This record gives sequence, structure tokens and C-alpha cells, in this order.
Amino acid sequence: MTITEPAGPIGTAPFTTEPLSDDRLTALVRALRPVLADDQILLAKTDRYNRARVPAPFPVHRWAERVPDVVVMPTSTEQVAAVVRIANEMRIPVVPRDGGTGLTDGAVPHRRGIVVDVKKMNQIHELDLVNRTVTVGTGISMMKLNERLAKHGLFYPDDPASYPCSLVGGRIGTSGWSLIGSRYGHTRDLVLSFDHVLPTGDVLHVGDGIGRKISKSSSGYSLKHLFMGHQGTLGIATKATLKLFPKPEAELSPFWAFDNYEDAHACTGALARAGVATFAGAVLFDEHKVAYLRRDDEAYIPQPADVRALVCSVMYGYEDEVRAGGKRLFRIAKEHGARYLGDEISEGDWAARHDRYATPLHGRTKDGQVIPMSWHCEDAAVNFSAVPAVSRAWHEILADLRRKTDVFDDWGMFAYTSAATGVDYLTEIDVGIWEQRLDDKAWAAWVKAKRDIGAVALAHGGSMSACHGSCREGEVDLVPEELGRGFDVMLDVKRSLDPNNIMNPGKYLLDRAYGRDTTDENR
Amino acid sequence: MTITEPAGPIGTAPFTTEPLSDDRLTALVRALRPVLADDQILLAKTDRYNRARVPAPFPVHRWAERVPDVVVMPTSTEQVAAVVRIANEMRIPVVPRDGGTGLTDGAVPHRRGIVVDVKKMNQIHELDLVNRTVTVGTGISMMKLNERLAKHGLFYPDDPASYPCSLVGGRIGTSGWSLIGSRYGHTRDLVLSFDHVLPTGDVLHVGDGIGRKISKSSSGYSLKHLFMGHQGTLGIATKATLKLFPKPEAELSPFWAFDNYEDAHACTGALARAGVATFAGAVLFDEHKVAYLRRDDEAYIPQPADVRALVCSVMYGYEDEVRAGGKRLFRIAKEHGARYLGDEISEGDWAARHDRYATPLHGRTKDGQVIPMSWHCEDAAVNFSAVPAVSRAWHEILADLRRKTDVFDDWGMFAYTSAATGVDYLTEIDVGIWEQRLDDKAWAAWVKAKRDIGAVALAHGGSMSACHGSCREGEVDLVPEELGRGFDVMLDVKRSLDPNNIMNPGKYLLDRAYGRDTTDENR
Amino acid sequence: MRTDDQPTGPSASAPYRFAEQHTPPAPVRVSEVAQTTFEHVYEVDPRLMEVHVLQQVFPNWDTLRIMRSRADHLAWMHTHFAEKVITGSEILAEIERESTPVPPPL
Amino acid sequence: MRTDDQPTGPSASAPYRFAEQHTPPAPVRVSEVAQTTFEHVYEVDPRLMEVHVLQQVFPNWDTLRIMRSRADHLAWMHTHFAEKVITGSEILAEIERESTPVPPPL
Repeated sequence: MTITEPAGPIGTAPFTTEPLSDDRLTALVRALRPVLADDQILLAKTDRYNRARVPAPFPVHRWAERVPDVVVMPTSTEQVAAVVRIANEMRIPVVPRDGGTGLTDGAVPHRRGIVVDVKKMNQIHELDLVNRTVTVGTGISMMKLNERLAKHGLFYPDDPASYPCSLVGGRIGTSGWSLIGSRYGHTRDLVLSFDHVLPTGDVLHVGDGIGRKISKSSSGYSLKHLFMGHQGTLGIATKATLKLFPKPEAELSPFWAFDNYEDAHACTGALARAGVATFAGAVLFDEHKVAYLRRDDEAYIPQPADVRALVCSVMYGYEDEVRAGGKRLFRIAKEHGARYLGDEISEGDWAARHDRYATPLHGRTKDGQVIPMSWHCEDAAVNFSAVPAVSRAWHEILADLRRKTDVFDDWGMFAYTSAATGVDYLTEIDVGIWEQRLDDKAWAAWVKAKRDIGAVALAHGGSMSACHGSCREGEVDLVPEELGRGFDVMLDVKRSLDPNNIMNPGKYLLDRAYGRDTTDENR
Repeated sequence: MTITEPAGPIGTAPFTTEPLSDDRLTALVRALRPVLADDQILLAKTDRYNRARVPAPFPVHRWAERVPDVVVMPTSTEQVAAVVRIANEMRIPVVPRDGGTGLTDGAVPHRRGIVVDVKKMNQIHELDLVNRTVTVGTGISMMKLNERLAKHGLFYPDDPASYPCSLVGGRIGTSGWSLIGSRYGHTRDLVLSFDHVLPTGDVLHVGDGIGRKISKSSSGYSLKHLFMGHQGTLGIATKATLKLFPKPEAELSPFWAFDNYEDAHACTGALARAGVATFAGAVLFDEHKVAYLRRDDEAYIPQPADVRALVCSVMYGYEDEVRAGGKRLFRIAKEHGARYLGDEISEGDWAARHDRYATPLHGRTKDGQVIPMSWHCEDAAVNFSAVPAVSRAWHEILADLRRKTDVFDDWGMFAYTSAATGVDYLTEIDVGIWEQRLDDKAWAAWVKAKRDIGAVALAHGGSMSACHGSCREGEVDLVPEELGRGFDVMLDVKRSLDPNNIMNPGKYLLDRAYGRDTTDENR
Repeated sequence: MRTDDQPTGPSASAPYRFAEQHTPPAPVRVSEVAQTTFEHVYEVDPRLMEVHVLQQVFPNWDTLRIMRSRADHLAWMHTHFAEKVITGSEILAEIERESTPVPPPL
Repeated sequence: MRTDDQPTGPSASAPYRFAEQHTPPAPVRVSEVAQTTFEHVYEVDPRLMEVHVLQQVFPNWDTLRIMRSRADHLAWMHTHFAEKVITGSEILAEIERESTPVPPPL
């Protein structure tokens, strides 16, 4: 009897963070050569190190542990599919990387292998002016796209804090939240459909009812959302069709000052609940954030000391509609004791919100000396009523860290509406981290703090993330608690779509789908 | 060696439409007794026949083939879970039934078994005025709910054509489309989270990030949508938390007449693309619909013969915003040659749209005699640009049917915006069916016509359904074609969540997940 | 829906007289397939209801009750969905006023 | 962002003189931890930048260029997201006008 062995190794990709052996690497590169041009296969140390991390601070002394073996830069869905098929046959991890702006390590190759950098897939394939859609490669940034669309009076309103640098594909992989989502919806609502390479290399087109330019279908199971927000663990989006809006005629973004947090919180709720049709969002700045800004932000330094909290609201639409809505919101603000901060701060700060990755990168030691710090942001989805309690608890966690070490600095909190009704808020705490001083001990304290931050959100009926995802050390431990029975569904879906665990392995505790609990071993 | 057999039968529920044997029925009722009170277990013929069908016409001479063996009316999630657990152990089909207003047989027990009627789970569990949510049993209707909410100035804007009689749970199971969804979103956007009984009897709470009152999470996979729109094949939603809006201050719903379809179509597109903030929807009536209305609708009978197409648009919001938007839309309509139809028709017809199940139930023979007819509606999701071509092709299909028999009458078409940008339309053709004259031959011709209708939608880049679902005979044959690789994902998900195929079996060709292609055998 | 748009005819509280109730106003043809009796009350041409479905006879009060119920139903729906209805005719008048060129001062 | 809100000081096309460029306006303390030089140009108090990070010296034109670039960037962002900006002060003036009781006619 002859037994035919399958071509590749049997079983899942190995649960290891070791680099590929020279033999395996050589075999991999040999397999990739017929698929990609030479300049699409990057092996140089710089190319690989640059794609080992995301902007969120991490223990720099362990950088070398997460460097991919190979970086590829495909230019088409077919090339991505061919690469993934090779990886699946050879049981080598594949990690998709888009803008690399994520804050939960989605694009970080925890088990090395192949990083698929999608930046060369940045074409505009089709602009449909009649149905108001655009079909793009997922490697395009929203800013570049909108520069093109503006010529036609159109607008793609997906607006993260990393607006100028994050890419459409990353927004799909993380199911991102948008600053103006209360008016236009978030990424999940704006992406109509996309081509997606599954972990086996099969290509799936997924949309509403698997339509191409359809925003609402009820045909078959609703699968689109399953392939958004999976942090690259279910495959790679390569080409997406997006819903376009008319570029707004007018913008209004008043900022108001309050002498106490409670009034500011109440006012934020009232603004969001008003149901103004052009309402695109409200933001609440807490006392710690105001203190931080008064220390370092040109606009706020001269503000009087009795400014203790800020609220802003923003409207987009036709001028007549925006004026009507604006008057209503100004009246509400007045009733809550707000003082208008003036046009310059209002307009300047709002414009700066589209590009928060340009935040000043320094903090303070406890004795006030300036230190170079990296910015990190922990987010959660929290109901309006729970925002004050979550804020207090989070600041406590940070205060506790800072009592122990100067490595961490509390830069205050924002809470942004997620929806037009003001039901829930992207609640975030900005943390300065003195990255060069991070060692295993400080990192462990930070991971514990992250877990505590997540636990507070859950204890208050929230979700651990409104935007970033929750697969980083610390918070990820609580994902099974958050999802409950849903976590088993995640494991079922993962195992069924990625039988060999090659797609971004080690994330979201999904190793459990393959009988391994690697919660602690990959730290 | 002792082998312990599992308590119930092994394998899937039988692929049969035969009633349960007396022994099995007796055993089932015995198992249900400890879970439910006597008046929650309905065995009478009338109780069972009344829950055998939905309003869509079907071959009445085969009614007896789809009558459930038992109807249960649980009052809590725990009772539903217990019933499903028993069904799963005994391998007896379970079919959830809410308002029973669906048009694709989702609530029809194709393989008999147990119908779970959720109408007794109609409580308002919690009204949260601060975060603007309400938590209800899924057996409540939107109309009853809104009567209660109005006292608080609140509004739950999920507005199907069956508004007074369809239930929240049915909206979840079908992932329904809402008439005013272009302003407020559709069911998927309005339902924040729900308790859901899986086919094994496990209870899953699912929402955004499995939060309770969270509208936007990025924690873990996005599972909520998977448990909406499955037509009861993945379980039963029992308790849902909904997002609430302020009850609108003002409504404006102008209707305009056109002397040709092309101008009306162009005008509809321009109204939707304008991006007016209070825009809640636009509707296009084609020539066949106008002819039908002129024959039978009080408002339209006296309309002059040169009215060949109609367009309406509706706005909700504050009066000042609605007036600003209304002026803009009136100007656009004027530029497209529209004639305003007057306040009476505009207001009357718009109000009637919330209750389309009250449509006059008669049609005409080819020689003009009035006949009793049932109403059926085939829908699809179609891009704006494809609406005219799809309309022409669909009318051709109906004309062909009608040439053969008087059993079918073409009642014309509507196209409703699905989204604020006007990218896609719920496109529907209303068909009168002389149900008493339906026989196997006429039914077969109808099933073929349905398949052809679905094929036209797909050929034009659309989806087979924007709202109803696509599991009825005819259209369901094309689901694998529409979903492509996504259909395999459906099969994987179904098999993993319903290992014994007990949950609404025979729908959506999901028997294929269990190695059976029952496409033809259950007709 | 304004209540003064109700169909004409005796009110629901008018005294009931059999002969009067069973004598609807003379029908007026309004289209090839429809006729009208009371204002706003349209009926299918009786010649089209002779084979498969026969026309029912209603007393006048019931015909009017059905019409009025429909008006009530529509008015209820408006109130159910929004606090008030803005009429299109107001908006139309406003834009027509705005688009009329202002005559030059004398 | 209106362009007349630019920081004061010599324009980018002014002649370059080394000494002049390296003599910033005398700093004015504006808070416990910050000072200002040119209008709208704020700096961390130099005493707080002595241990871990040292303050850099910029020629005046570069300081002003950075400030102006930021203003340009913000103005660009506004234009990128909407055709025009409505100022809050206009809206505020309007609602204050409306809430002021109209004096009775004399």
C-alpha cells in the first residue's frame, strides 16, 4: 500500500518565537520567487526591524524577539493569495501590516514568519460617481483618498486619530472607530465590501449579502462584520469598496470651558442626546487632560486656572442645517454653565484632532523635569453614565503606577461619543511612557495596569475597546471573560477558517482553538 | 467493556416532513411538562395550523405539510433554553416564530417539530433614560414599544412595512430593513445587544464586544451580526437592548409626480445624494405601480393620466433643520421637473407606508374582473444605477407569468433608499397571487419566476434581498452563487453551532453542512 | 392629516333611517375602472365585480365610518412618528417666493 | 483658521542677519511651567529642561516657521474636511441677540 504524504508539514504552525532556520528560510524564499518580483521580497534587517512594532510603547530591549523573517510587498489580491497559500502549506506564520498605527499589536509578528505589507496596493480601482462608491487597494490612506475625492465634491468620512497615516486595510482589520462616526458611521458602516484572502489562500468577496456596492442585504448570514476587527487573525483584506458622502459645505466645532467636571459631563450628555441632525460628535476632556494641556499646549497654557474641564461638539453639513443645529447646541451649553472658548481654540483644536499621532512626545518626572516619552492610549467603550466612575478608577490605576516609577505619566482622559444618541463613549486614557527605561519589571507593572484598566471597563458594563482592539498583553487575558460564550464561537470560527493556525498566530488567545493555552508562554 | 450510549438519538434531526410519531410526541410533551405550564404547550389543531405559515402566498393545498407538532409559548430565556435543550437531545426540529410577518418562510416549520412562539416575552425589562436604551423581551412590537416610549419623548425608529405587527425578535432574526433607515440605521444598527439561545440550549449574550448597551466595540470578533439575519437557523433571540432616539419634533414627506420614469429615477438619485442631514428616505414608484394605484387607491384614482411615476422623500428632525433640508429637496425636485402632489396625498400616503400589510387584497383577471388575491413582495438590494434595468427585467418575468395564467398580477414596483448616500435601494415588486387557484403547476411557475427575479438582481451586481431574506424556494437555490466562498463559511458556522441540525432545519440549503443536499426533496 | 379633510355626508351621530342609509349618493364615474359616491369615497366599477367577487352593500354610515377610520388611522400614525407635520405646500410657497425676482424699487 | 492669526515677528522673506536671528524676544512667564517669546509661541520653562532633555536653540525664523507651519496645517485640515468653517462666535452672538429682551417701543 502506498501512502501519499501531503506536500507540507502536518499540523499547525509551531508555537515558537524562534526565527526560521536557514533551510526553512531558503525554502520559503525559493517558493516566493515565482510569485513576487525581487524588490517585493525584503530580507534586509532594517526592512524587517521597521515592521516589528507599532507606535504603542513596548519593552524595547526585547525588540529582537518580534522581528519577521521576511517582509513581502504584494501588489494584487492574487499575489497575497499566493503568498498565504505558500505560508499555509509550509506552516509559516503570516502577519498582515497596513499603516502599522494600531495600538494593540495587531500588526506585530509575535511568532515572526512573513509580514505582508499592503502599502503597494494603494490604487484607486474605480470611482463610481453615480452610486457614490470608490473601490481601492487597501494600502491607501484615507487622507490621500480624500484629496482625490475632493475634486468631485466627495468625501470618505472615516476619521481616526491617525487619519493622515492609517490605511483602509488596517481600518478593516481593526474595525476602527471614527471621530465623526456619530454622523457618518464607523468603518464597519462605511466599507461596503472587500476582497479578502483567507488563511488557506482562498479568496472571499464579502459585503452585505456579498454584494459589491450594497449597504444593506438580508441574503444569507451577515458575514461582513466577522471579517472586520479580527486583527489580522482571519486573513487579509486586499481591495475594498467604500461608501462616499458629499463633502460637507460647513463645519462648526465649538469648544466650551467648565469650572467642574460634573457640569461638563452633564453637558456632553445633553449635547449628544439632543439629536441634532448634523451632530458628528462630542468630546469631554477631564481635569487631568486640562492640566496636561495647560502644561504643554500653546492653546491652553494661558487659560485661567478655573478651567477644569472642556467639552467640544462638532457638526458637519449644509450651512443652514449646521447653523440651526449650532444654535440649539450653544443654548444647551449655556444652560449647563459653559463658557465658549473662542474661535481660535475651537477651530485649531478640532483640526488637530484628525492627527493625534503628532502629540508632543515628552512628559515629566515627578519633580517636574522634562523627559522623552512615548505616547500610549488605552481605550474602552463605556456608557455615558459610567464615564465618571471609569475615569476615576483609571486615574487611580495610573496614580498607583506613577507612585512606583517615573516611567509612566498620566496625560489625562478624553471621552468621545460613539453614536448619535450618546449611549456610549470611546473613553481613553493617554499615558506617557519613558520607553528607554522600560525593563521587564516596569513592563510587568504596565501589563497588570492594562489588565486592571480593562477590568474596570467590564465591571462598569462596557467593552474593553471601542476602537483599538484588545489583543495586547494584559487586556487580552480578559477577552474570554468579556465575550463569554462568544469566545467559544471565536475559537470555532478561527479553527474552521485557519486550520493550521498560520494567520497572525498568538493573538487573542486563539491558540486555544488548537488545544494550546499559550497565554503566558509568548510574553 | 461497557459502552454508555448518549441519552438521546445519535446524529442529526431526521430529514423528513412527516409528523412526529405518537410515541415521540408523547415523550416530547412529557419532557416539556416540567419546564412549561400547561397553557404554554399548545397541541390543538388551530393553534398549530395558525403557526404553519406566514403572509406570503403559498400552495394552500399543501398547508398540512408544514404544521408543527407542538407550539410552545415560553415567558423567559431560561424556558426557551430548556425547550431547545430538550429538542436538541431528542433531535426534534425547533422553529422560532415572532410576528410571523416575514416573506421568506423563516418562521415556517418545514420539518414540523416545535414552534417557539415568543409573543409572551413582551415585557419592557428596563428603560434607561440616561443612556437612552430600552431592554425588552423580543416578543414586543415596535408600535407598542413606541407608545410607551413616547411618554418620555423617546423613539425606537425601526420601521418595517409591517410596523404595527412585527416583533423585535423577528427583526433580529431577519436583520430587517427600516423605511427610515437612511436617517436612523436599520435593525442591525439599532439593536445593541441581545440574549440568544443557541441550538444546543446554551445562552449567549451578544452585542458589540458582547457589551450590553454598547454601540461600538472592537474587542474580539464582531459576532453580533452573525446572530442577526440567520432566519432562525442559529437560535432564538429572547431579550434585546435597543438604542433610543428623541422623538422627532417634525416630519416632512413631500410626494412629487413626473410624466416619465427616467426623470423620476434621476430625481430620486439627486434627492438621496444631496446629503441633507434630516433625510430619512426616498421612494420611487414606477409606471406599473402608478397604474395599479390609479386603479385601486382613493388618493391616486383622480390623478391625471400624464402622471407616470412618483417620488417621495421624507425628513425627520427639529423643525428648523427639517425646513432647511425641505427647501433644498424641493429645489432639487423642481429642477427635475417634479410637480408637488399636495399635502393630502403626501401626508396620507407616507403615513400609510408604516402599515403596508393593510394593502387591498384583490387583483384583476386579464379581462378586468376583480379577483381575491393575496399580496406577495419580492425584494432585492440594487444599486441606484441598476434600478431601471432590474425593474424592466422583473416586469418582463411577471408579464411572462401573466401571459400563462390569471393567477398572478403585476402590482408594480417601489424602490426605497437603503442608505443616506443613495448607493443602494430596497427594490421590490408587488405581486398579486390568486392563492385559491395555486396548484403544483402554477407554484412551479412561480418558483421559477422567483429564481429568475433573484438571478436578475445578482446579474446587476445586487443582492437577492435587502430585507426579507432569501430562503424561500426559487431564490434559495442561488444563495451559494450569491455568497460564493461565503456560503462555505455559512456551512461551517451552522455545523459548529448546531451540531444536530435541529434549529429551523431545511432552510438556506444548510442541510449541506450535514452531508445532505436536500435542495429538491423538501419542496 | 387635517380633520377638516373628512369625507362629507351625515355624521356618525345622525339619526339612523334605513331607507336613507341604503341610498348612497348617485355614483359619478372618475376613471375607466372606478366611480365615486361620497366625496373622497371611491369604488371599483360594479361591472368589474360580477364574476369572482361580488360587491357588498354597506349602509352609508358604515361607508363613511370606514373612510373616517382610515383618516383617523393616518392622523394617529403621524402623531406616533413625530410631534408635528410640516406641510410641503408651506415649503413650496417659501421657495417660490424666494425664486420670484424682487421688482426694482419705483 | 484665519491667516491674520499668524504669530508676529519678521516674515519668512525678511533678510537674514545672524545676530538678529539668534536673539529671540525676551521671554515672558505665562504659567508656573511655561514662558512665551513671540506672541503665541510658548515654551517649556528652561529650568525644566536641564537633566534628561536639553532645550534646543532655534533661529527666530525657524521658530516662526514651525508656528506658521502648524497654522498652515490646521487651515489645510479644515479645508480638507469641509468647504467652510462657521465660527462659534457668530452663532453665540446670534443666540445672545435672540435672548436679549426687545425694549418696548418708546
